[in-house]
Amino acid sequence: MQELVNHAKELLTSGSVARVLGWKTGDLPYNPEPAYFDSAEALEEFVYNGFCGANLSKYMIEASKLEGKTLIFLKPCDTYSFNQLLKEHRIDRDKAWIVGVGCHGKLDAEQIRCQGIKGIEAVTEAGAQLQIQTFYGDRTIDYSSALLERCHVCKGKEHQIYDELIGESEETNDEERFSQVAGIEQLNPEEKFAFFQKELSKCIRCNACRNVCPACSCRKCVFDSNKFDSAQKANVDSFEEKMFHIIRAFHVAGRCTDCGECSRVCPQGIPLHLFNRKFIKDIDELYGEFKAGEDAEAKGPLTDFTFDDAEPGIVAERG
Amino acid sequence: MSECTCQKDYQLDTLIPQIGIITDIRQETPDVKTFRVNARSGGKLFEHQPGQCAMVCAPGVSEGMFSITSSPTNQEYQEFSIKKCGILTDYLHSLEPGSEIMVRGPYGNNFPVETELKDKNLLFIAGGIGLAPLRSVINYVLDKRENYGTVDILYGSRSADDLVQLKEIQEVWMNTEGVNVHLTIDREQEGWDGNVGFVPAYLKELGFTTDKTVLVCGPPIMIKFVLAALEELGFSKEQVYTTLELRMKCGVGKCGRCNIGSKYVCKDGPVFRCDEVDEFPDEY
Amino acid sequence: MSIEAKTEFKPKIVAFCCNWCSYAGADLAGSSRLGYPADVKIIRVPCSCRVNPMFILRAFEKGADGVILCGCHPGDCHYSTGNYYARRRMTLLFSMLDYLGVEQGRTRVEWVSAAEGMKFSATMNEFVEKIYSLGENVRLGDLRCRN
Amino acid sequence: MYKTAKQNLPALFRMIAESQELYLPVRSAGQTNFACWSEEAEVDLESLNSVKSPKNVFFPQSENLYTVKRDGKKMKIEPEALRNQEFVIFGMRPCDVRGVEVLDKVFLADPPDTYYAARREHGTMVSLACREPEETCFCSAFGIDCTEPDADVAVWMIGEALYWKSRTDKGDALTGTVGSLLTEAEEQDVEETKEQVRGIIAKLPYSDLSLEGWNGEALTEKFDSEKWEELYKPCLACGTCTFVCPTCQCYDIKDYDTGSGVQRYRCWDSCMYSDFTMMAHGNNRTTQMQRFRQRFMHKLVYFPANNGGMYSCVGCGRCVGKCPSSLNIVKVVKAFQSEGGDK
Repeated sequence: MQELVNHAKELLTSGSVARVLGWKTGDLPYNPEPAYFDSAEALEEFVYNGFCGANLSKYMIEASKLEGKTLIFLKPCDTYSFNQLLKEHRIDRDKAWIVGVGCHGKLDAEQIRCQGIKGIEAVTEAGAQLQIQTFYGDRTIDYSSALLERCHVCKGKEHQIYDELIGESEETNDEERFSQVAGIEQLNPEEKFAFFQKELSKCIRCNACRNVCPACSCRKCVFDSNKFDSAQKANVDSFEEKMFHIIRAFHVAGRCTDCGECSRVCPQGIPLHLFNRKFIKDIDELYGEFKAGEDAEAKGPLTDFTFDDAEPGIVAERG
Repeated sequence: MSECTCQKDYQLDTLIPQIGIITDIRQETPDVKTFRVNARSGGKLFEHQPGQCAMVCAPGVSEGMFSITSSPTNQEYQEFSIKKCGILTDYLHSLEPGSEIMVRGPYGNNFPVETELKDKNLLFIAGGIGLAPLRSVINYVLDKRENYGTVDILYGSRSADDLVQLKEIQEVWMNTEGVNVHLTIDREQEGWDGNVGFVPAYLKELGFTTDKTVLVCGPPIMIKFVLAALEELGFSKEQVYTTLELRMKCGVGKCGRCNIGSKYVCKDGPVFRCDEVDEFPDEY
Repeated sequence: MSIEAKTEFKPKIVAFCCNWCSYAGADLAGSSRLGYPADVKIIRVPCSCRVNPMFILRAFEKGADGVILCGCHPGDCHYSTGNYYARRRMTLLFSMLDYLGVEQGRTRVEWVSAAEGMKFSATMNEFVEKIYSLGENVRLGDLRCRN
Repeated sequence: MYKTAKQNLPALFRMIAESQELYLPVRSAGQTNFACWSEEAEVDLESLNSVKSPKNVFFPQSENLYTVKRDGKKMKIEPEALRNQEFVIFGMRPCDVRGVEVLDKVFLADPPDTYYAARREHGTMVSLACREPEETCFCSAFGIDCTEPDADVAVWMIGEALYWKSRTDKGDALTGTVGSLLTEAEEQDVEETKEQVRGIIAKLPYSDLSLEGWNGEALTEKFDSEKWEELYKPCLACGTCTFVCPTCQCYDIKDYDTGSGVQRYRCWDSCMYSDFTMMAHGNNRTTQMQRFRQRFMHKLVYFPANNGGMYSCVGCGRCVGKCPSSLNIVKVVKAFQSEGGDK
């Protein structure tokens, strides 16, 4: 981490960048926040650790409007989102100086709590272990048991876009990416419906999933429109949540890089990635493998077609 | 925790409107209509004080807060002058006389016509649709003429066609003793022989004496410049009243939208004295 | 909420028809006196591509039991490629609905040209029959609309 | 003071639920929220906080106010019936109880909100003392003693026993309902645990949080501070903090056309949303900084100014744990502390 700070200080003082977009030490062991640093002094508060899961790409939209270059730290998977935003002309490549940082999987405080750990005082990363000091005794758990969902299906350790790289990365995938989706596909309609009903009825319509999503960068969201009653905000178990989540997933289909931010931020722990990943799986199967954000040029699958695409009836034929 | 002290005998919630009938619609200007509203059984829906507002609701469309433009001294009906500028107002403008709408209120405070304003010389300054809340006071004052000193009305709009309530201004206000009406429009126009220029400029030109209490309403930018002009003329903040507008939903200081500083415009306002307004954070 | 509980199930069916082919096809079906059930409500759209997933969900929300989209045959789009895009979108949307546990068969896409009055009528008859067999749409409707 | 064995809890719940609705923390799909009790419900009294606060029971996230039916040009208004059945809400934390007090200040102020008032009148609150406070807790900063719940009934879970103490008439009535399961107990049985928990509270990272300088008088000084411009930066403008908050009470009133009538309902709204103050003629808070500032100014300055110094924050720590950008009210308060002068 010190290497990152030193390098950032260098670039700041030399004037090659006007500000640094990174993570700032939180007031608890696990809550660093995304932050802008504009002086070497401010960088004293910079932190990069296992809890820096936040994908900073989306902040680049605002940073692109500012004067001067912004140094942005991106983890390998964040670079997919960056590329995608670049493709959609939402950010300015010339305004960014990308430092690719090493990553060996990011942690989720929720996953720690799930293991019955309460009152976290301090967390120490010790190789494959996490030493956790709490007000109710100390615990040691496997690092991998506290990973964010997205890290279990890690997209790889390669940065897709960067100006320079600092630090080593490590692939952390220990699960088949589409296994959860495939599992649900195997269920019968009643079971599928019951599963999603139970998950979605927790939704509180806080819009955190939408606002954090690097693909959701519309200036005015259809769900914020007062012009028609899609902006209902009603919390009813019957339909609202389904509408919101289906349409949201659809709007990012073919553009979603599966960065997993939606699932990370959901206060109710709804596995929102299951929607996005279903679309990705279908696109891969029907229109050929496509990885959004792998580059900043390729045409997205929903803005493209071939003459012999499958007919919609295929859904029924597949069974 | 103390025992719950909620009222045992509930009345109908304040959020539930009454049904009113639009008995008359006057096209004031190309984009302003005045709606006359009566209760179904005739008469007024409720009693109000000058400066108060009511929520006009169109089911399936929306609801919005409008100032009641008729005077409380009018015993027959209430009127709302509404400018067409959004979803709800578009809808209201499409209605015909005889249509039913829902109204709840009245909400908010009122101009202190029976206390601070009594026996004072009054100066009303309005811009465009800003005349709507002031008309309520003006007519109240004219109906109780003996309780007040001189009345000056300075009213301006974009063009002569945009002057609201022109008929009443010309036929009633201008012909009442002790009432001086000063009209102005923003740009030269054929057939207009009155003053041309913005309200604040005309105000300075007229140069009123400071023995008056001032009531201002209009677009925020106009209010800003009028206040500066008044200060220049030597008026103190305590002499000036205005009425604010912010997004409102509940009308009773609970939904949180119109919160500004520690005040709720719907409940503590909309009428504020300018020295109170000065204490608000700069967010209105 | 089963069909048996109701005295009689009258399905509500929304058919989005492209202005250039399918709507004309429906017209032809009418003028050729080929019947199709009155349960089908046609909404004319400029192109099948105009229909976005929200239209379909909205129809279900407000009480439709089945939604069908008809457009020009691939290759015949008045705007040359609209229906190709629609095809991809609808495939993905239908797959998602299936994934959420909505019964297959409530949604359908059919290409109907202006000359295929017969096909239009047959498709609608078939679709309505399918919806009859599936019964009322309870999984995608808004409960508030059900009274 | 009474007590009952922990294993009697299901019987206790069943007994309450026989005569009235019972809401309590229920775990479903991996998260704990307040829900109606049923035999199958997985009751979770171990989690410190529910995700959504129990304010939902008194002030539902969405509720119908009335329905308007049309018959030609004629309209008919059918108000929604007010709650008239008794219910019990079990397992609220002491901070959540204070949250309801804050809501009371708003909804029971003249003119009272009848929907809310009816629920308050018919609801009996049973509050569960905290035994394992966590690092996100800062209720002590608001003078809340989480070992001494101030509700209709206070309960403590210690070892294999549940201690029960009624504090109001409503509490006495509920005690009567479940009396057959309770046996007499001594006050001092719970004292030791209380002391122990207070010891932990003193050690928590936020235990030294000071709200000095935050009051109604500080309006201009806090409002004009340059700190906000820095603080709001990571904010995503989502409504998580406002929706999990036990005291946030802003709401929206909207219409839903059901095809056979228009339902006018109200639902929670968030001052963090860009359309919150949007009007036809413009918006008086156009930047996220202004919206962000509004939320905290309201909780720490405006609300105390109107309510005798009572803050509209109870230190439950939900926003601390749930904010996607790890922002929270504590960071805001601390930022002003470190500014010097402000302290």
